[in-house]
Amino acid sequence: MSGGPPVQISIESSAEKQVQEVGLDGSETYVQPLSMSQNLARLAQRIDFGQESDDGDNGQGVLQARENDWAEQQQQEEEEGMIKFQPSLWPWDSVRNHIRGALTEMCVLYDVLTIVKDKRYMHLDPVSQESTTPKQNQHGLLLVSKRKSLLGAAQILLKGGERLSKSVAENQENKRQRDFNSELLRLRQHWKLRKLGDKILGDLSYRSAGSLFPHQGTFEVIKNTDIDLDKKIPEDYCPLDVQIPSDLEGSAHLKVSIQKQSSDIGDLGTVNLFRRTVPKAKAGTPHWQTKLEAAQNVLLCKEIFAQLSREAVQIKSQIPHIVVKNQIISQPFPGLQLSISFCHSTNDKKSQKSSSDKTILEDHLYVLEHNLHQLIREFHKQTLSNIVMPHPASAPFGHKRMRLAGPQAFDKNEINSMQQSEGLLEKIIKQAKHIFLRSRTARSIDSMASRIEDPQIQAHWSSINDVYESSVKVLITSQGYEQICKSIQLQLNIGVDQIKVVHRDGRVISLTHQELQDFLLSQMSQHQVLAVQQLAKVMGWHVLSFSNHVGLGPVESIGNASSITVASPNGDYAISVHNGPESGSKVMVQFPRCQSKEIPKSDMLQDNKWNYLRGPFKEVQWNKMEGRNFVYKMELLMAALTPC
Amino acid sequence: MGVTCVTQVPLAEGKSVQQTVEILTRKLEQLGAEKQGTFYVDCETYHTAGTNVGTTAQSGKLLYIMHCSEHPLSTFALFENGPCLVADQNLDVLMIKLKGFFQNAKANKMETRGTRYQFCDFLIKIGTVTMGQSGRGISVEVDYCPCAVPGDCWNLMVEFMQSFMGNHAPTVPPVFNSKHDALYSPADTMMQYMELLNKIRKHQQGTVTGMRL
Amino acid sequence: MEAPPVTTMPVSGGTINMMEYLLQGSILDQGLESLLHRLRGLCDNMEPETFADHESVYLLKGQQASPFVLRARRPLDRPGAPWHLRYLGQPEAGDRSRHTLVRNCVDIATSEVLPEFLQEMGFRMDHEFVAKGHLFRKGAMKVAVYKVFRVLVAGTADGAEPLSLSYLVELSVVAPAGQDSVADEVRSFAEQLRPLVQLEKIDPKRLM
Amino acid sequence: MADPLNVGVNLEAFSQAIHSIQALRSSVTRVFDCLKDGMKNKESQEARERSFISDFQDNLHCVNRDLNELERLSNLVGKPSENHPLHNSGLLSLDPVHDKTPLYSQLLQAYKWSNKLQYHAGLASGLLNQQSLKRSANQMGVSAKRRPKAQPTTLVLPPQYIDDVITRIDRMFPEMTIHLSRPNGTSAMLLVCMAFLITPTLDIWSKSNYQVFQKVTDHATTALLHYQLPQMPDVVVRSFMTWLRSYIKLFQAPCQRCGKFLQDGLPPTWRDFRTLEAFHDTCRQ
Repeated sequence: MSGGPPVQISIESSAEKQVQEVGLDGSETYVQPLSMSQNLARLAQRIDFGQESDDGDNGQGVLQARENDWAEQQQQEEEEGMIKFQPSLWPWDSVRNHIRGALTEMCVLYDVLTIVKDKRYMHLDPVSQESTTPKQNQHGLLLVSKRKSLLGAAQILLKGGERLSKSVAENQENKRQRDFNSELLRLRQHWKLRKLGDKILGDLSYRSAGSLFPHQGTFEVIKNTDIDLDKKIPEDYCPLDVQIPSDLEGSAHLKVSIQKQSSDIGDLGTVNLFRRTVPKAKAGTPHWQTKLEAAQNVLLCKEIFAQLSREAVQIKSQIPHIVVKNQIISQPFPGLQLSISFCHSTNDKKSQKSSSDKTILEDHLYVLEHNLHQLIREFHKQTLSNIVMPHPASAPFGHKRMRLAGPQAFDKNEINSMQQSEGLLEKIIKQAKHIFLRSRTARSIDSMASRIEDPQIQAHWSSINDVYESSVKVLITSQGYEQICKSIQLQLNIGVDQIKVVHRDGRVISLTHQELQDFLLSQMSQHQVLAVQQLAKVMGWHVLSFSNHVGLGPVESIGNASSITVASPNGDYAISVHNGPESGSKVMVQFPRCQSKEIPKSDMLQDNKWNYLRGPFKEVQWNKMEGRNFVYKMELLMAALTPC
Repeated sequence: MGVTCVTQVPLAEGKSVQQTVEILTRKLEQLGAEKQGTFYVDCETYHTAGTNVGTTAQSGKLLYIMHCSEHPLSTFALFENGPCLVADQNLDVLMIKLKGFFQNAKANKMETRGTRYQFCDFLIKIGTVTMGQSGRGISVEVDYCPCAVPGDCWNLMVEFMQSFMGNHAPTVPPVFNSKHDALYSPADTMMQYMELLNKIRKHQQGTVTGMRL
Repeated sequence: MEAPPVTTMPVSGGTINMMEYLLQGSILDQGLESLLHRLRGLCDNMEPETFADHESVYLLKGQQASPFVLRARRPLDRPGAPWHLRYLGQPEAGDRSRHTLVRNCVDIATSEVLPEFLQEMGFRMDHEFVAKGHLFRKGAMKVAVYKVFRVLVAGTADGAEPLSLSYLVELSVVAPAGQDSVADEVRSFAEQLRPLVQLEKIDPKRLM
Repeated sequence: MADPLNVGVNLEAFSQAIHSIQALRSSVTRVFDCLKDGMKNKESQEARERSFISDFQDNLHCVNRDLNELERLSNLVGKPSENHPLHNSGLLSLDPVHDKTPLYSQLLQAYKWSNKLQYHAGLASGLLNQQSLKRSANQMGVSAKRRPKAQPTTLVLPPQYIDDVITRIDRMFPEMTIHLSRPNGTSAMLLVCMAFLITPTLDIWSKSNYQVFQKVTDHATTALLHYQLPQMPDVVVRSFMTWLRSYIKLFQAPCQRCGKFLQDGLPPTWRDFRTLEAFHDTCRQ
């Protein structure tokens, strides 16, 4: 049984009684077992006359194929569990022998012919190592059974997949013909609806979120089913449509900006009316969800604006707030106006035309626009939080903190802080003032830093800010001398109206923006003199006098000049510095008397000791000095005047 | 609300109540204190109606109901040396309901009214104590708002009180001793007022009975 | 036996003469879910809240025949919240046409020394219980659905065990005296809860 | 045993040997040069190779010759004696002729002095480092162009490190509780609560209702400007916290200058940065 095919074919044994039929209920009808004679006849029918005996193998090449067949036969016989083979009782034995003989002859003939034809007498066949047959059979069995079960599973999966794809297709079909009711259900999930008569009304308003705005904010749900069925249905067709109040149509936004005061109030109201280009509506009608969201946004903007205008009229300020048409104008700083305008554009042609004519980039204060929305939400939340459930449950309804006021003995201040709250407008004006002050401060520090190279000014802005307060640390240093010249470090807390400056030495002052600029300039001038003082300490020079505010010299328009006089370690030389914010620095060197040639030798002072008297001052031509900055120059000067 | 000290200032030599108050306020204003409206503290006395049989053994015990303008939404109910209940104003309504059990001794109603001053973080209230119609004495309340622990700021308060009361500055109030390190509460102030008013009343009654004798 | 609602005494603060309009009923545990569901639909659009309170009932006995009753309640789930001291008058006798029980009430929020203070006043604790349940709101109307628990260790709410297999349902409005239209509102709301729960005027006196 | 007298004779060999070393080095260098330069540009490939090989051979011969010379000289030099730890100077003391010269003691003296000098220089440098002559955190003398640009990154510390530092500081001061939060990304914010001081509604932006605390806030800002040491941020935070802790006795400590509690209605709000003593704002200078 050498050289069998790579895959063994095996046949499964059946049950002892063969199943004839399996009923629909699963019951099996069995075939009656054969009688002896029937069985014999059946077996005789199965006899393979091609079967070879071992001796008939004179043609190996041909026999190979035969052997395969034979092997199969054998297996077949074994597996089918045939009744024990008894050759003695074999009735057709002679027939068989004859036929076998004939077959042998035929085979020999065939082989001879083949040899004659192919001229091949010998054929070498590799002797294969035979593994035990039954084991192979078992493997084959396993493989086949596995194949079968896999096939079954695959079929089940395929069927399921088919069904799924069918249902998906159906679903899509359903979606395509979605009906009004399912759409309504979806609408109901997002919006408040109620039935009034035969109408379905919805609620757009923020009332449930705590808004007190009197606008109704209702929309109507319309059935949009009367379309021509013959025509092709547009893709965005929706059987449900919404009818929103005409005043909430279109899109709206609030615009906050700070401008130079305009002289003419007449055309104020309409300036920003139709500024924003409406994003081009897609073909057809927009989906109800986008429609409703847009309308709700319009409503919120309206509410904010209404609230602001009400406050603008009520609040008394030095310069009254002006409400013109869709604009509120307030003057947080002289010469500047904060304008908050309500821009509402509808989709009609007129507005689209006007929107195209001018698109000037203006300094929107997006932060404030955003904050306005946030503030109104906060306001809503506050009204909502007024109605909280009482705990314990028996207690009456009421404001939570108010309930604490009695038993916790709140004092007047606490009660006041509970009750009063600033209006939207006040808050937004405060925020605008702060933003303005902050950007002005930043700008002036930046310009100062770029304009003035020596000393250097650095600003470190804090990343954590409040809407009303931000802080920055300002350092004034000289390049290369950061370690020793750090006496001027300031923290600026920029508030709403004023900037609070905390100095490193503990002084605290509040300044306006203009004052701050002057202050920084004077600090920079003082820095130079302080740096000389520090440098003297390091170089071993002695400070003879020091003043931050000298009364001598030209009058400075900003601050005061400062001055310092230092003497060299052995006292021979002295350097005097006078530095003013405006006049700049002036450096003088005093020589020992003995070195100055201009002073004529006096008769009076002949004694040697008089040589130690101080001589005259000479001004140093500072701009001709070498060195990249003031302190470096000073260090060089000191070094030059210090004897080795 | 910080730590508060309530004390009585005796009348200046040969001066009336009104004149003594004026002297005090003038000193305060000289310090730089600013006037900030008025204030009041009132105290009503309740005692158990009739003779209670059975459970109640506190027939002699008095219940005080107090109000104060600094805490306008609160009503304080307290016993001498006993617990002090802080409640909202509906407690007054309840006291009416309890009329059959607790009776208001109206004749004993006392109050002190006067001016409220602010000086830096101090609140100073100088009031005239009245019982019935007549002024009976002067109360001075000093409140140091930033601090909540009596033991921490007592020295500081004494220094301040000496600056306008001279040697009439008080010794440590007993309430302070009981809660030296604990947080001070408004109820403690009411306790001090109650003790002060009681003292003045007893003194008055003593003199009245003495006069009768 | 008690003070008439209108007094001649001057009161420095507080709201005098408030009335509670009340309907009560009971629902078995099995019905709770559907009741809550309905209440969620009917009541104001805010998250329904649960609560857990500990209530002690105090009596003050005097010469009068009936003692004076006060109820002190504190929330178990909100530390720091004030105590609630409540006085409830006897139900107003009067015409039967009124749809709800009406009784005088005084609500006081107090500091936590309340139990000691009541003791000091001469009150003695009569009984105590824990109430846990849900709270709804419809305008001025309060809807409380709660189960009453028996307190095992006096003074503490720990380990309290349920008293019954049902929940108590209360509809109540507190309003100044004389606003009888409130009673109609309460009644009509109660109608909407039928047949889940039957809300009625229950006079506690009759039960005693 | 090398005879000390022989040293003088050998010195010549020494100098010759040194010369031959130099010669050897130069010849070796030439070999490498030749290899490095490669073949010279000649008309034909073969001529090129030939000349290169002959050059190379010549050079190698030179090396060989120098090496042999060196070997020969090194034999002449002989081994120096290793018995005396002080080498030849140690032999000086043995020489009776030189007994009279104070050379050895002078050398010892010089050695002592140099030791002392080193010691004192060490001390001095320590002292001088304290009183630093450094004018800048940046390296002086290095031109601005060559300075590495990424300096600010050193100021950004990993959050884990900050957390560690803060928890350690928190543990250091039982009177204060420090709560760290990061409201906007990486910047950390500290909430420091001090036992027994009143705690009003905490909002970092709104200022206190009380003048005392407003003053303290100003002073704390000053302190933040004062305590600065970019190289050691943890030390800065720690010293600031130590300073802040001194406010635990805000209402209890009298002014160290005037001895009073109050001045203009305010307690001593200033704390000295080094001594932590309490002063009124107006008394501190």
